[in-house]
Amino acid sequence: MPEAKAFASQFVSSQHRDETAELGMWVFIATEVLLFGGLILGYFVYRHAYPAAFAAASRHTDIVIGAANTAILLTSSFLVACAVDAFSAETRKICVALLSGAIVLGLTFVVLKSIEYSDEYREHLIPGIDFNFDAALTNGAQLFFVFYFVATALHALHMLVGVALLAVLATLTYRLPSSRHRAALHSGALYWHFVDVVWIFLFALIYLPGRSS
Amino acid sequence: MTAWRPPLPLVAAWLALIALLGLTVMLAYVPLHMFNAVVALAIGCLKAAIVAAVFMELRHRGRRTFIFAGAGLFWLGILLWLGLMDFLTRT
Amino acid sequence: MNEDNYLNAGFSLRSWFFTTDHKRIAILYFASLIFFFFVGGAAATAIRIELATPQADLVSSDMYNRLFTMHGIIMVWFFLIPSIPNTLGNFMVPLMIGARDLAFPRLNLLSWYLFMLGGGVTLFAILAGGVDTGWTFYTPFSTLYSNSYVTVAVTGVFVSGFSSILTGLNFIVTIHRLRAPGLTWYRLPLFIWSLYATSVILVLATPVLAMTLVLIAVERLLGVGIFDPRIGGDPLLFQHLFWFYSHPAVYIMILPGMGVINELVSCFSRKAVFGYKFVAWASLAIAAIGFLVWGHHMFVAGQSLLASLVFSFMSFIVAVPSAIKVFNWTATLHKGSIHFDAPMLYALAFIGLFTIGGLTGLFLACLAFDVHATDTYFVVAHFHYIMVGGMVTAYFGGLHYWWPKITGRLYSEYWARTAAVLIFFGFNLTFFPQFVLGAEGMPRRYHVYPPEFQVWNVLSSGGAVILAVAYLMPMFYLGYSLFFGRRAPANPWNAPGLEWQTPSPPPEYNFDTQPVVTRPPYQYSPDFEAEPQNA
Amino acid sequence: MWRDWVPFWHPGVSPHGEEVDLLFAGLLLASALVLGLLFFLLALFCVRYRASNTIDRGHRVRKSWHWEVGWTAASFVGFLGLFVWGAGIYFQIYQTPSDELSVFVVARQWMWKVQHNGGQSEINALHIPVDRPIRVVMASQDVIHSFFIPALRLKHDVVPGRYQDIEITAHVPGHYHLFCAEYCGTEHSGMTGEIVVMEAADYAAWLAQQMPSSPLAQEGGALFRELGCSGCHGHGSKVRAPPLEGLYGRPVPLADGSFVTADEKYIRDSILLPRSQIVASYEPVMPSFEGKVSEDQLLRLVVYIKSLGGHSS
Repeated sequence: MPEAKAFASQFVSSQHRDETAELGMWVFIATEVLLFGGLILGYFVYRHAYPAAFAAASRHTDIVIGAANTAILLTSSFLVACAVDAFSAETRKICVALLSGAIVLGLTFVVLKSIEYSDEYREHLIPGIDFNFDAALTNGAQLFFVFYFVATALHALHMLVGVALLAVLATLTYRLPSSRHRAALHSGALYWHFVDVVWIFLFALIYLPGRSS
Repeated sequence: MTAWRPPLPLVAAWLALIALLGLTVMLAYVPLHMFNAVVALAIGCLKAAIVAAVFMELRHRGRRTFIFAGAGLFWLGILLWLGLMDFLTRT
Repeated sequence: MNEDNYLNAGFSLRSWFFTTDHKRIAILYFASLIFFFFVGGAAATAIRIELATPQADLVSSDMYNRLFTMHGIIMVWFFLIPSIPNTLGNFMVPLMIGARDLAFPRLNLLSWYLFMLGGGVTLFAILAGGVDTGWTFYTPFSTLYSNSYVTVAVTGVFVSGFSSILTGLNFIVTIHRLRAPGLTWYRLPLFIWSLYATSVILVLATPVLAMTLVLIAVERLLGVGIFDPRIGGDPLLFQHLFWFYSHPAVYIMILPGMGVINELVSCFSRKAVFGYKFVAWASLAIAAIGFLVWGHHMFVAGQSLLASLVFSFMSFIVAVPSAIKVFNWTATLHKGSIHFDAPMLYALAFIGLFTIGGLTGLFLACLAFDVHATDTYFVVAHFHYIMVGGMVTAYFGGLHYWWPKITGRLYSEYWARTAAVLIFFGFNLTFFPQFVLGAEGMPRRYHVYPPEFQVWNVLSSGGAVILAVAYLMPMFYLGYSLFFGRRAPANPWNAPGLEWQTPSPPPEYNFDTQPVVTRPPYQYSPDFEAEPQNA
Repeated sequence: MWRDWVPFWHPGVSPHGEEVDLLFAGLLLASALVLGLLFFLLALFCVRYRASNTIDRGHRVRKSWHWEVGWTAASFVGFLGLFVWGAGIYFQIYQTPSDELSVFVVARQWMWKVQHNGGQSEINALHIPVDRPIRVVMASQDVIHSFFIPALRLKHDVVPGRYQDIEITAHVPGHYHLFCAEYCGTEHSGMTGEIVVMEAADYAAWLAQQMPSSPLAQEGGALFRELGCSGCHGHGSKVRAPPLEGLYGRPVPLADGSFVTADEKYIRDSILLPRSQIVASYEPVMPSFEGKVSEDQLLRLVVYIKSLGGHSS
């Protein structure tokens, strides 16, 4: 009977193990908040220094793709939350389907993001490689786009990790849903939602400024 | 397949999030001067709060998880507060 | 000695390099840290020899800059930060809280591999040609002007940062979730409290450094970056981000040292730590307030006056909990029954040296004096009193204290005391003259210097020789004890902590039966001699 | 004087140097008291309560909180006093300099280039008259350097991308060290120089003896025409640009309704980042000169514009 050795010896019970794992994920998320925090401080500092350039640069981003990606991520988060709810032996196929939906949406996000990147390349908006902007605002705009590319690339990296994670979880769930996998799915879902939250703020910082002028 | 329906709170949260997204995009085009930024960030915070409370199930968690979730934000606040203090008060 | 312990649970390389046993991982860390300590120490020795004369005679300026950079990077990220947490902490945390392992053993192993990977990459940068930016990587020098291996070195530090984060995460969760039944927060040893505080910093500060290093790499690779003054970027932003990590990092180094001192002082005066709750909360206060003081590195850098004022004030405030600890240790001695074994000698040395380091820290927190003293040898002396006089001394003290538990062997008390005394004198001779140099205005990171500073530099270099010899001594007598030392009983110090309630060395899963705690910590019996051990 | 009694100690020779020395003495005294008390107690306890000593160890202090509160409060109050003392002098050190006599310092790897208003320039040396406040306007051409004169108890970083001005005054004639205190690359430790403090008459003689190419303002004027600035800012030009006569030191109304004082920093920023602060009722048409002028040229332009008259403050 594998259930006897289902949890490592430092734990008292499998529930103890699962709660510990979730706590670990929360600590990891706190770390991640500060990882993006450094970038966000830089963003605010330069937005304060170059308000006009930031507004102008922001207008050059593609709000349609940005908003679509936000909707996509919010929906994928919704699907993942549903998948956590649907995790049980009876409904495991629904759970897998929901996860697959989230994976597809996640990949769509990345694809749209790369389309956006290539558009920006064509518009000469990549600092250091090929940057061409209204001469008067070029400094602030470069700083904006450095922030933009670093932040969104880092976020996209998180997305890819998340997609891989969801794929593994979907496979495990499909094969044999156990309480161990429920905990794993739970932690994976926390991570996915966190990546979603990061994007909510990036969206507000990158796409929205300067639209009204 | 057994009958499974998405729980109501999740659906409600999802709808609210999409609605807020629409709202924030719309308000971005309304000239409010400096309040545009405030509104955008306030709606962002609201959305994040919904995701945290409903999707991340924070509303069902105890004090400890709350502290863990809040610690990152609190220290982010320190970083932004003291970091920006220098740049906002330079002469 | 029990025959069934973690050391003889397997002898293959695989049983070491793929172990998930926190004790074996601690040993892996210990071995790696000795190596890095040696590398960083060699650089320090070369620096001190060069500075014995005012001219350049041993190395070129370029080489000198690479040497102090290597010394800084290796010592900070590959020795001081991981030292106590990853060796003594890794070994002792589960034992002291009555757990069978850390919460995430595989993450713990991954953390060591990341550490080694980061260390390897950094060593490669050094061997390939070195880095000449100083450990602080200040922009725009590091990004636009230095043509050394900055990107590689930054990558190494970046990777090792994740090792720090994972260790911190593991400790936090373990201390929250895996305490033995009855082991409430106020029954925890203070070493655990201080490691908890350390972990909070590791988890919350390190990612900011990681991001900053990424931005440096981006700026170097693309030539356009977020700190580039040519496009209106602000180099001071880099300093803010860097010190947001690197000042709390100083507390990452010293807090575990303070934790060790609590254990030593109470054990060797056979008395509970005075004011337990105050000391416990002082650790957390230091960790929290430590995040509010980073700008005191920038009093002359051109930050706003208000920012300087706030950061100076906070720096004074953070000294209060440190002062509380020093007073409490002293009060612990009162009416104790004091034994002067080697660990206690280290503990007493720590209290003295840390206090000097702390007080001179106040000099530097004091705005007007900092204008004169910053970037001089005064700062160098100050932080060496904290990090070497404080942290490394505590590390040696803790190592001697727990050595019987870790290895199951007893070391030579005579040689241990000799080394402790020698370290104390060598240290003071090395670093006290640097206070004078700094007050007289000798800038740090100077390869050649005006001849009037030579006297003090010669004293310092002479002290460094003594210190180097003294630091080598433990390698010999501790190494000797590994093979020829007497077998250690389970509880050689007759201490009440949980780690002493299991045989030395501990069995693979730490405790044969789950310990249950019913008393507060540090309930020492006055007699020092251990009860007879089972043979 | 008390500072002469301390061996190895060279007293500060600036007005605030004496105060910093006094602060240092105060800090040393406070530390000595704390350390003395601590070491005394440590020694006392170690001897009295050594294990082999049979002494009464009963009646231990159990309730600790009033001790804790006591020393917490004592440290706090002590620290607060030191904070206020240090902060007060700090504000004095970095007070806004008067504009009586200015010199310009351009720092670069690895030298200090000093320019006097009359066109005299020197490398790694700065001659100043005794007892007169000198305003030092500093810029860096490459990395961060730090202008450090130990004898004046004064230091300030020179960050590329902006002007930094500080005031220095020396009471005692003599030669003093000038160091670069911020690590700046290979020859960092060679980036040293000396401050020569001279009597007023000697200083005047020294100035006269130097071979001035031509006054800075004059060279700046030549540059002003060469770079085409006069095309818009000169008299009778077709493009409407703000006049520069009498600009220096005056409050300038900006397009966003705020005012900024036209000091060196403002003029420098207006040349490099013309559109960051638009003068009210003018079109933002000026091109940026970022990367087109060196720090040396820039300061000549600034001095020239300054020489066009203005509020003498």
